[in-house]
Amino acid sequence: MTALLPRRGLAQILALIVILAVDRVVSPQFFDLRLQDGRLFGSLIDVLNRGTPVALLSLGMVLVIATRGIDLSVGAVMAISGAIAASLADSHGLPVVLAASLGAGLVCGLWNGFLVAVLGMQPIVATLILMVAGRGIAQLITEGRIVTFASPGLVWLGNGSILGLPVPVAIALGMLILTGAVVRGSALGLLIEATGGNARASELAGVGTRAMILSVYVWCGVCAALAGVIAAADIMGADANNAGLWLELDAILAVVIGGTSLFGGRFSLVLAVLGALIIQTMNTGILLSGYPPEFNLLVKAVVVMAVLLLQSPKLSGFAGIMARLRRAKP
Amino acid sequence: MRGLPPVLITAIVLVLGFALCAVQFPNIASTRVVGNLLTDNAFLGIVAVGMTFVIISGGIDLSVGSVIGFTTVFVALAIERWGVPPLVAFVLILVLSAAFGAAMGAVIHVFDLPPFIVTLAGMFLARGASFLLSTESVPITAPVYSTVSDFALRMPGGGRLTAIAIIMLVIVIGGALLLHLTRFGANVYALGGSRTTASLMGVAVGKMTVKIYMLSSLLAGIAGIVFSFYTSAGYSLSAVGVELDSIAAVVIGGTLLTGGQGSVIGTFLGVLIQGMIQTYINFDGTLSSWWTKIATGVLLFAFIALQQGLVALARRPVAKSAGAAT
Amino acid sequence: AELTVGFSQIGSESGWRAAETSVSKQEAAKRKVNLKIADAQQKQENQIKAIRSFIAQNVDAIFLAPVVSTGWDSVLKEAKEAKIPVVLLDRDIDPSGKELYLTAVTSDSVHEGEVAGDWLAKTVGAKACNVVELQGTVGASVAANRKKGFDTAIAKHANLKVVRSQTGDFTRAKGKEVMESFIKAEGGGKNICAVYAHNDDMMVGAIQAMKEAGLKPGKDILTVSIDAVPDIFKAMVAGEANATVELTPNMAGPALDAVAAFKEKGTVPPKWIQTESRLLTATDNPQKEYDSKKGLGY
Amino acid sequence: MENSASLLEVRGISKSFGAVRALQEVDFTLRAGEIHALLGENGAGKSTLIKVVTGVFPRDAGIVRLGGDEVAPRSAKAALQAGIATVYQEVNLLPNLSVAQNLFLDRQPMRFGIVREGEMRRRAKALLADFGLDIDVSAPLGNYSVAIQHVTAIARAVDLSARVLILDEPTASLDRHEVEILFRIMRQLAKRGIGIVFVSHFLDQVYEISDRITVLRNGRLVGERETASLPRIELIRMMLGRELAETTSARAAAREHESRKVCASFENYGKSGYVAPFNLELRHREVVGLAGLLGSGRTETARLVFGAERADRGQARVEGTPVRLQSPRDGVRHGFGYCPEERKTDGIVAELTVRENIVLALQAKRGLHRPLPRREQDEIARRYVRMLDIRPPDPERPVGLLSGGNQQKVLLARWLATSPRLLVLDEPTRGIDVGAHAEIIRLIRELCDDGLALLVISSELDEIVTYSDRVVVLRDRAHVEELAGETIDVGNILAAIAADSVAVALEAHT
Ligand SMILES: Nc1ncnc2c1ncn2[C@@H]1O[C@H](COP(=O)(O)OP(=O)(O)OP(=O)(O)O)[C@@H](O)[C@H]1O
Ligand SMILES: Nc1ncnc2c1ncn2[C@@H]1O[C@H](COP(=O)(O)OP(=O)(O)OP(=O)(O)O)[C@@H](O)[C@H]1O
Ligand SMILES: [Mg+2]
Ligand SMILES: [Mg+2]
Repeated sequence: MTALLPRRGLAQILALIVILAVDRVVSPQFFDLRLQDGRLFGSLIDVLNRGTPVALLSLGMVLVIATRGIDLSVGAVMAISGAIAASLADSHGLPVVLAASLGAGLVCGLWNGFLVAVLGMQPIVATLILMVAGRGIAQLITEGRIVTFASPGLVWLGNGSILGLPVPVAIALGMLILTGAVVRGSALGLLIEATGGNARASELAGVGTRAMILSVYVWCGVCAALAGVIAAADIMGADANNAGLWLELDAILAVVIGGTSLFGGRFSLVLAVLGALIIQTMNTGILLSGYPPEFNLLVKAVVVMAVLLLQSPKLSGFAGIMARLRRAKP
Repeated sequence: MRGLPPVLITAIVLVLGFALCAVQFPNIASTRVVGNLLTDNAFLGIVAVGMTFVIISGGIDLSVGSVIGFTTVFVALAIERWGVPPLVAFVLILVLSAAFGAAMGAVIHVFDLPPFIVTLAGMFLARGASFLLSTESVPITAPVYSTVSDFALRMPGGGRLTAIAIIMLVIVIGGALLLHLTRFGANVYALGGSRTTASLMGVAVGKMTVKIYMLSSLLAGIAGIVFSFYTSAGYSLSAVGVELDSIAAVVIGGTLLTGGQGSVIGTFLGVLIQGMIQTYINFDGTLSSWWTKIATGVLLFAFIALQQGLVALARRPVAKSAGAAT
Repeated sequence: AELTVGFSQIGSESGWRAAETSVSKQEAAKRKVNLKIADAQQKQENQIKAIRSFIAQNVDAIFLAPVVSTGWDSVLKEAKEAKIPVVLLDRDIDPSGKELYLTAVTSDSVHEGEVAGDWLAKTVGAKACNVVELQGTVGASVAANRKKGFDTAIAKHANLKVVRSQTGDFTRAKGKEVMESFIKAEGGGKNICAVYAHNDDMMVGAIQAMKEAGLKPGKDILTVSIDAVPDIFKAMVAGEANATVELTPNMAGPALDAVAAFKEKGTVPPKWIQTESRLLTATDNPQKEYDSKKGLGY
Repeated sequence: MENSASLLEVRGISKSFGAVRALQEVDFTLRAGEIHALLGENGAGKSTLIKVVTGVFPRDAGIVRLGGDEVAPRSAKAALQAGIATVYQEVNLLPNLSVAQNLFLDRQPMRFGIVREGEMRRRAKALLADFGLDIDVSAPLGNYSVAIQHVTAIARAVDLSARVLILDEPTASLDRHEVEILFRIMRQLAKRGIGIVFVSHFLDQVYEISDRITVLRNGRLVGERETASLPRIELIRMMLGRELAETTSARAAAREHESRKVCASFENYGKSGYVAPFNLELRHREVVGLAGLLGSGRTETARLVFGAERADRGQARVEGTPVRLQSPRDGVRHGFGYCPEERKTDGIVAELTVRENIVLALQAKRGLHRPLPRREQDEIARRYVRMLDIRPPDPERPVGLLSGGNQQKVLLARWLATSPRLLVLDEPTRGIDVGAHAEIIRLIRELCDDGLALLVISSELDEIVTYSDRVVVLRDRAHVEELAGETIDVGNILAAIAADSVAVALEAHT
């Protein structure tokens, strides 16, 4: 029976289903959908829409983690790109705004990649530097204010819709497909997994491990910048103080829930995004439940542990439980 | 001696930094500032010692900040609301936090889950639990608190070596002894080298993992008590982000995040370097919120780059010892 | 002689805080006071460090915007020993520390909540009204006080009921997200009669959420929030917000005056210099308020 | 010895990894005071049997008796406490700890809860002295060569072995001299009544040291024999399940030297503090062997030639054109290949599949933009799995789950897939079974005939003599002599290695 189901991803899908079911219990109208001004409207759409920034972050983060790295600066990069987008929005066209803010993300990624790949710093400290300084840079751009804008193009990015889907969701989907195409359509995926699995051996096999590491940080920066632009577009303003705050942890969590090991190697883009959705489904459920906010973190802790235990190699997920039951019978 | 050269380099970097700061702000070169540095960073120093053990063993503990927060709230409520004598409250919270760490260690080992995530869940849990206890900050008025807070050894030049600074120094020294001189310490390094190999060599990896996280949480509990002395209060939002500060201190101190190498003294120096950066920025006093962050980042980078450069310089190509003597 | 004042500021977690910082600088410049601002990045330990280093630098006075009400005794005692007067800005500390500071220039955040609640009660009249509440950061004293004040005010009115209350962390993004879920949970917003937000930023986010759900904020759903940042007046001009309670960013002005008087003439100021909590609604010329606040660094 | 009691009895042990049945109903008996060789092809299940006995892997079925009592150790620690000490095949020791700590981990001499550093060092020095090793025991183990690390692991196990000592391919990275020392110590231990299990692919050594032999094939017990009464041919048939024309150590017929074009040449090439400058010409259709003691600089030469290490002087040429070899990428670009000796850390990517490991270098050479289509990957992987007889023949299995010898074959396949012009092999036959050993030597010759240039390092001089057209001898990180043609034989090589202490060499040779 396990042959019918995908081996990888089973635990995640199961977790998502369980959490969706719990959400349905705490909020009976959870699955209600209706069309509102040409756009789908309902809690499920909220999950997708609110999950977008973390999903985008996890797309970059999963590649970084696959090389055995980690990027703590993504939240700060979101703030920088959002700040740039907001300050340029009302005076420049959308292409310029996007180029500038995504360019900033690229530069941030280059910086991180440079520290890790060239200077050989440990990823966690290397990116801690930008995590601290980056938010400062973002605040420098906005001078601590919330910079608002009205540029219809940018606002559409946050609040518009395509075929009934919110634009951010469409963008995230597009990025998933693009990243997947680039990574799996070229040899990048294999070489990244090799680098993360055993950098020394890969180097000796002729893999340009530095280039690999540099490129994943750059991509992570770009993804974070895009998430930042969307987060700014969503509230029609750049809140450098709070945009992306602590989201790096959510992104890492999403990647791990998606089954990618923090020790590098094998990764899955789709499952990382699924991980982001699991987190958001939980968050939305908490908001809908009406429990006092003092409980939020407790619920989060319990759910995270449950999801992880479900895919613990010791229990080897669902399949493992089944196997155990079967063995227990005779 | 394992890890000594990088430690020396870190020490040199610290002294150099201190000298540079003192040139710009002569006031910095006083025992008062040094005393403050020790007092203000006492709780950070204590958790960082625990974090050193965890990181050398190849793990990480993100829950320490929350454990500190929880401890302050628990202690404050126990003393002020529940009428528990302070010492009993301390014992209770230390048992509780040690058990919490042991539980995390057990989950990490038994279910083979990444420490990063397990302790992240622990971080949510401890912070969430402190919200449940009280969302308000609770002042502690017990006489022990004012006695301890007021206690200080006077240093020449007006500096004060406070009780909590002394506690921190004792823990740093104790931690260093534990890490470098005992079987437990050797096993910590062994785990960091490779869990599988250590296990094949007969190290009880499971027990060690439990003990290491227990130690880290226990020290976080002590740090929490120290924090409550420091502020004479319990507050659910205290010590947010301390986990990152302590990880940074450990790494600046020359410990490898991949495990297997490092030292407690290095960590202590790392804590002082971070304190230096903070002090410098405070003395400057012209920095806006954003420039403060940027300056912190730049200085962090400068220190790490300087240190790595020096380490690279110090690592002369040493000819490997040849094979068997015949 | 020229005064040197050290100001331990909490951080820059919101637009209001940024405005307070920049207004403080302006006020100091006006009085030719040398103001040293240390930004604590939201951490009490950093504030304590900053105060200690101000003492080490022997400043003439210390301003403290305490991130939390407790835990200042020992460091303020040190300041007192060093004979440096301390003035609290914007937030008060625990009563046990009363003799440790010269004066506190603050608003009363419980009172702010009451003003908001009273306005809502008056506006709604006898009609039954379900209120949803966007709380500030869990654990922040301001959030607790603004909740307490509001609750006290509406407790007198049986027709007003807070049906949902979640934290929006004082931010726009979270305010919007939480409001979205409130709307879903309360029959598409039909069961909601008013929103109370602990700050304007969350309300601005909530207003967007309501608009996207096809509701008319300010008409279908009443809004009341606190702080009076420029953007809420923009919303009022557009008819999308109803009321806000002002929290002035100018705390340093009165504080500097008090310190100057104390230093020159030894005048001991009152223990509490309370700032006004003005209620501002659409009838109070929001456009003018907006124009006057826009330049203050919010 | 015949009638000595059975010390360790293994009955009906089975172990499966998913679908792979690594052990099926295996019996094994070790008597007190005997040296018992456990033999079999790569992947036969030797290491698995050992790990099941010592409790590293839980077993599916079967019992283990130690001295008559049933034991079921659940961890390596428990096995140690029961008196079974083991040197495992792959994981040796902890490179980040000092040599002394490695030797005494978890059993350091203590006083008042504090490790007695000095005492521990003293004991460590004494322990290693038995193995003829005089090194600084407070330095991290990782500073020393593989050989020293291996000796340390053995010394630790010997010191620990209360009743049973298990050695899984302990001699793979040792040279003759150290093997001699090890054998001397093994005999001493056996005399004291300790039972020793010895795994090796060197049949000479097996015949030299063991009293009894147990052979496994495909996870099943083939049989147990007295070493003295088991002819070599018969042993090989037991292991392989077929006949094998045993490799002769006779040299291949000398080939025409003149007809060979120079493939790569190195002039005054070297790096200070690494290898003294050397001149080396590698020709197509020619095998150059590198011989020398452990630590003589063979690996270092190989790394320089491939570009894994940057030379700081000299000139490299490929087909006559000057080139710069700055990184492995340069080496790969110029058509070089390099199988490193430490396959676990420098070779395989354990988590990736056999297929992915095989195509890795080829893909790196082609670049990012020209990914190998999956069909082509499958085809390449299948081809080499068949050609090198990689077992189990499943290209989609993570390579880390393969037995040591099969991992080595995967590495070889990785480079063959790039159709290199020059292949550098550092200990290519280490840990390879007799069958595969013959295969690989045949392969080396074939590749050479097809025009490939080969630089091969091996500690087995017989092997070097078999396939080399020229032999470069190293000593103290310098190239000291070059032998060619008829002068290549084991005696001459030994003489060159130990030019200044001929006596030692002769002694080692016997
Ligand atoms: N941890 C594991 N998971 C899955 N399969 C394994 C594992 N370890 C070994 N195997 C498989 O079990 C079989 C026996 O392997 P084992 O390592 O015991 O062989 P071996 O006789 O020691 O070979 P070698 O001489 O190459 O060391 C092989 O097919 C191998 O792929
Ligand atoms: N720059 C390097 N980086 C990583 N490993 C290295 C480097 N240089 C040498 N080594 C490794 O260090 C060890 C030291 O080699 P050693 O001194 O034993 O030389 P050798 O003559 O090649 O001996 P053998 O091959 O018999 O082990 C080798 O295993 C080699 O792989
Ligand atoms: Mg084996
Ligand atoms: Mg070698």
